[in-house]
Amino acid sequence: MRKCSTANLDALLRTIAENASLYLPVDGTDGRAHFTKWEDGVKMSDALNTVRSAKDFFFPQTENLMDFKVEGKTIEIIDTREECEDFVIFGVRACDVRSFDILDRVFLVDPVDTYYKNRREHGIIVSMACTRPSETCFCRTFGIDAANPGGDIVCYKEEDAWYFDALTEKGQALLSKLESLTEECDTAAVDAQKDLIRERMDKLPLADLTADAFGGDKLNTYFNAPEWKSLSQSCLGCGTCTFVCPTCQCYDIKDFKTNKGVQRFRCWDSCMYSDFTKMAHGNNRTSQLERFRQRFMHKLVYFPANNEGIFGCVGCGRCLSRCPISMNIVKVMKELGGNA
Amino acid sequence: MNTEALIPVVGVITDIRIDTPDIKTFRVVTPDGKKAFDHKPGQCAMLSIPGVGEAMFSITSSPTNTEYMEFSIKKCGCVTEWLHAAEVGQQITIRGPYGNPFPVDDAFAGKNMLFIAGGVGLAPLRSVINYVRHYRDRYGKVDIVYGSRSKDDLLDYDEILHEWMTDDGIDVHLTIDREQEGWDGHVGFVPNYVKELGFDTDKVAVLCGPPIMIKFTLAGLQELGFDKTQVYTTLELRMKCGIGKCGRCNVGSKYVCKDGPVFRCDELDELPDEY
Amino acid sequence: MQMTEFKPKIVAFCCNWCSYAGADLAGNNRLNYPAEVKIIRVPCSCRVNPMFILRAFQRGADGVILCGCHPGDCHYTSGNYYTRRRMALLFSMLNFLGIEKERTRVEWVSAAEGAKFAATMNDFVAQITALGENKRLEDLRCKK
Amino acid sequence: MQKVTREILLAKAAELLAAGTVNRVLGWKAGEFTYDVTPALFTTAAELEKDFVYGPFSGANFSKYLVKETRRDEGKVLVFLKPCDTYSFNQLLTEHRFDRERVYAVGIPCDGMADIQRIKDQAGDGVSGVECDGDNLIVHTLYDGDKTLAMADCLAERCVNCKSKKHVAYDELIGETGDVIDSHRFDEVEKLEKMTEDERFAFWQNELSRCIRCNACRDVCPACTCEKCVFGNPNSGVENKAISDSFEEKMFHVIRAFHVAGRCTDCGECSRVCPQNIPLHLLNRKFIRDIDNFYDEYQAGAEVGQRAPLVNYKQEDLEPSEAVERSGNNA
Repeated sequence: MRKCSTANLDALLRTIAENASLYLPVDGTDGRAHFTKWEDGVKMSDALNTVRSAKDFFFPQTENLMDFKVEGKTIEIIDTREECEDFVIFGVRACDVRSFDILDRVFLVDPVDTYYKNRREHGIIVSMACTRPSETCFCRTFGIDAANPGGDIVCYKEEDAWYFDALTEKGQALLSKLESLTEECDTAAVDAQKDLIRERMDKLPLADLTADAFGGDKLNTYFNAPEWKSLSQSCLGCGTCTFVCPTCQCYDIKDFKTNKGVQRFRCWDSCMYSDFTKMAHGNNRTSQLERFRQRFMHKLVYFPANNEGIFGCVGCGRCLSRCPISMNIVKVMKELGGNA
Repeated sequence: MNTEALIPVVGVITDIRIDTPDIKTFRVVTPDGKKAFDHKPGQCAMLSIPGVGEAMFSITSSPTNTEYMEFSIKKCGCVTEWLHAAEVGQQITIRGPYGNPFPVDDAFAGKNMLFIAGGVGLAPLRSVINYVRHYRDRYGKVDIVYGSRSKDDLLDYDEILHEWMTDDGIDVHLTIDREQEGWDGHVGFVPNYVKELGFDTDKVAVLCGPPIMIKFTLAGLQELGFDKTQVYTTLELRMKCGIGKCGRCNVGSKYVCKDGPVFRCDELDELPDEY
Repeated sequence: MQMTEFKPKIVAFCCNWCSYAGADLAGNNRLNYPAEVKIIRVPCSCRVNPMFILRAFQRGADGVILCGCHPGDCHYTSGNYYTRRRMALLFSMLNFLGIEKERTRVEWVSAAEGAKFAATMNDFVAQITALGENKRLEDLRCKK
Repeated sequence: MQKVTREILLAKAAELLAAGTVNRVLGWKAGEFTYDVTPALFTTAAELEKDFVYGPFSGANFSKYLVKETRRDEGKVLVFLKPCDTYSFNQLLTEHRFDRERVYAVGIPCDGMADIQRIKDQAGDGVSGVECDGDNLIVHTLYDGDKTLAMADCLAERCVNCKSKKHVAYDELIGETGDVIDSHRFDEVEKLEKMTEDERFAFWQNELSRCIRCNACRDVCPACTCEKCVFGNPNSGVENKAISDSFEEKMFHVIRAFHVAGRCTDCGECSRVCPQNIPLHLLNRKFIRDIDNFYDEYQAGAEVGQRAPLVNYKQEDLEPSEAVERSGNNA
């Protein structure tokens, strides 16, 4: 474990930024935290979490896949992939760190998504423990320990100092570059913080929420449950929950005609949208109930069925605070699972 | 970095056959005249026209055809409309193959085969039928029931008349929905015709057609004593990536593009009723 | 140092019944107006919905001008009155977003006003040339 | 003025259900915390008793739900309408978007609704509950104990700048209706108008760049009731699910606001639901202000059957060039 005095943090960030682009949560003009590129003078936000999740770094909202040049009847395909630069995301919370594991299970299984893989290989994650978890937090429901986030380096912020511990080789390599700004230290302060965090986690309003009632084998239990009707009743069919969600990964592939050719790009899509499954001669999910059900069944049943029981939710609470009608996965779990 | 599943290769349309008023069959090869990739019966490929869109089509030609691929495509959306307006020599893009094929070399091996198709549903089955015809000795008796709205809507009619019907050990039963001048064959819907023909249950049945036809034919087959494990079908849903990531064709824990499109009918029972 | 001269791209939506004929008349009378003006014929100025204007900018226009019949002279009685309200609100909104107000214009040009058509276009092109390239309503993908 | 409470609304709903006047109630359903109230349908008095809530977070405008609700042929639905909601109600009626015969509207007075974000800005993250105490809110926090905040400091922007306490439509009124208020809702618009073009451009560039195209502003808007939105129509040429270029931010938001210009009642739902806190209401208010200044004062939804300014004209209307000049000098 290495320790960096709070006074030295700016110098530490500067050193990181010398070798790689550094992103960290910064309060925007709207008063909320967003991941922003660090430069001299930029102050890290104290907010618990960012409005958008950190998935954008590996799976951006839109990205160009390839270009086409079309002339007469002929087509030329231009591979626009480029090796991405190294970057560091600083201050990622435990929930978001876990979301990368979930995205990996989609994008890194065969056939590998090279766009995602490229970014994943060049990204270093510095996670950060949550000393003040919010009322909307329920990461523990999914076995995440906010006191022990994953990533390449984990950090703990105390009043007078920041504590760092490398968890991977990549993290070790970065930490060794910061040796002059950090000093070896014992784990007493960090242990105390971990105890405090766990004590606080115990007291959260959603501390008792469990996902035990859900899992890969629960398709028939819930698919035709009458509760979906009232749960989905006032859903607007917007994409807010999907787009702020760190694990939602559905996408669309579209073509854009530039003035000289065609750009094929992919962009986030939402299973909540009415045209998500629409095809030339029909739509297999015509009601909002079906679309709403798909989103939650995917996270609580279908995803675990294919991934050794791991749920497709990390309990970050973003949908709890952002849904225009305040409908969210916690309400769905409580209503369906009956453990209200 | 080398391969990326989402990046296609260029294909050239070398032949366009008009099958019915709204179905054309396109022959596709790479610009140097080769088959774009190998496939198995029942697999699909993603065809696209830059600027128009990309769509999934089943490969109609048999894998035993090593020179080119064929796609029988019905005009019904923007990509298909564009293709129907295309001329020979037009380049498109192609990527694949996608999905699980029909188990032609294991579950089907040595079996009597019953193929049942409706309309453009013959497209994916043609690949299997011609595969079975190519390796004729590996399979038992073959029955083909094929129906469409009218005589003009029968796909591959020439091939059916002059090749399939003349083959030994293959019985072709054609039907059309309504009486028509110049048609002296059977008239009626496919599910009823299957029941009328009354097949023995010593077969594997392969079904493809409109959802409503599949539903009633399956019920008919069960009445005849067929078990769901003897019946295979192939599904169609909206797809974008073709590799089980974009989430569009997700039904239950399955992705139709990756885990399908071929399903045994008892496997479908494990899926929610959303396809 | 020699700067490449900026040649703006101008899209002019012209009503079929008046300004399009006005453009014809300008041509017949050999009145010059810049080749940078690309005319799009519309059945009435009120056929132009706000999306057309924005799309023209997206596709690389540096200025967009809409020409219709003089108020009171609409071939369809009242189309241009609606155009007038719509464009008043749209242009005001674009300016509210910080888009230069000089980039958009509505002008009433009748079929008999070939000279006015040419003069209007010359003036508008000069105005856009002075203003420079459209940066605030550009789509970078279209400039690649 | 009579203070509306949960009990009063509950009694009214139960009475109307029992009398058979309505067979269902559109109301607010309690959530996990005090502030995450969800619009919901209640069909029995028991359901209402269990989950119905009314309080400083019952802000959702129910008018748009009536479009869907009245298509289900199941008798009348009871809807509670705050003064601002009644304008949307009328506007939807003007556009024949729902069946008035299938609705029983109860007008309720409103002193303004709270914005949980404003509360969190003052009390910090970790708000486990909020209670009303006269003109104050008592906020229970996870780490800093209870905090007392003045309700006036917690009001949503749209309520701070409330335009009217008057109900313009109802079958029955609880308490009394108020008056149209001479509000300051255009102050912010005016401030922007007085900026230079460059400043305005920078302002909107910054605000709109946060847009994630979730379409919540569109989907919640009581004026956006097209069956198929132009931005969701693959044949429109502008269909898009994500912002691939900053041009698209501007296009989407200008067109969204333009499509409701003259029909927007300024209910403020767009800004309320925006997950990225973009002040979308400023675009709508700009149109309202321009319409008032260029033509005649117009309040969408004030009466049923009004002719909207964009489907109307006068021979002496001002020219677009004058409009742009004038809009900069509206004051």
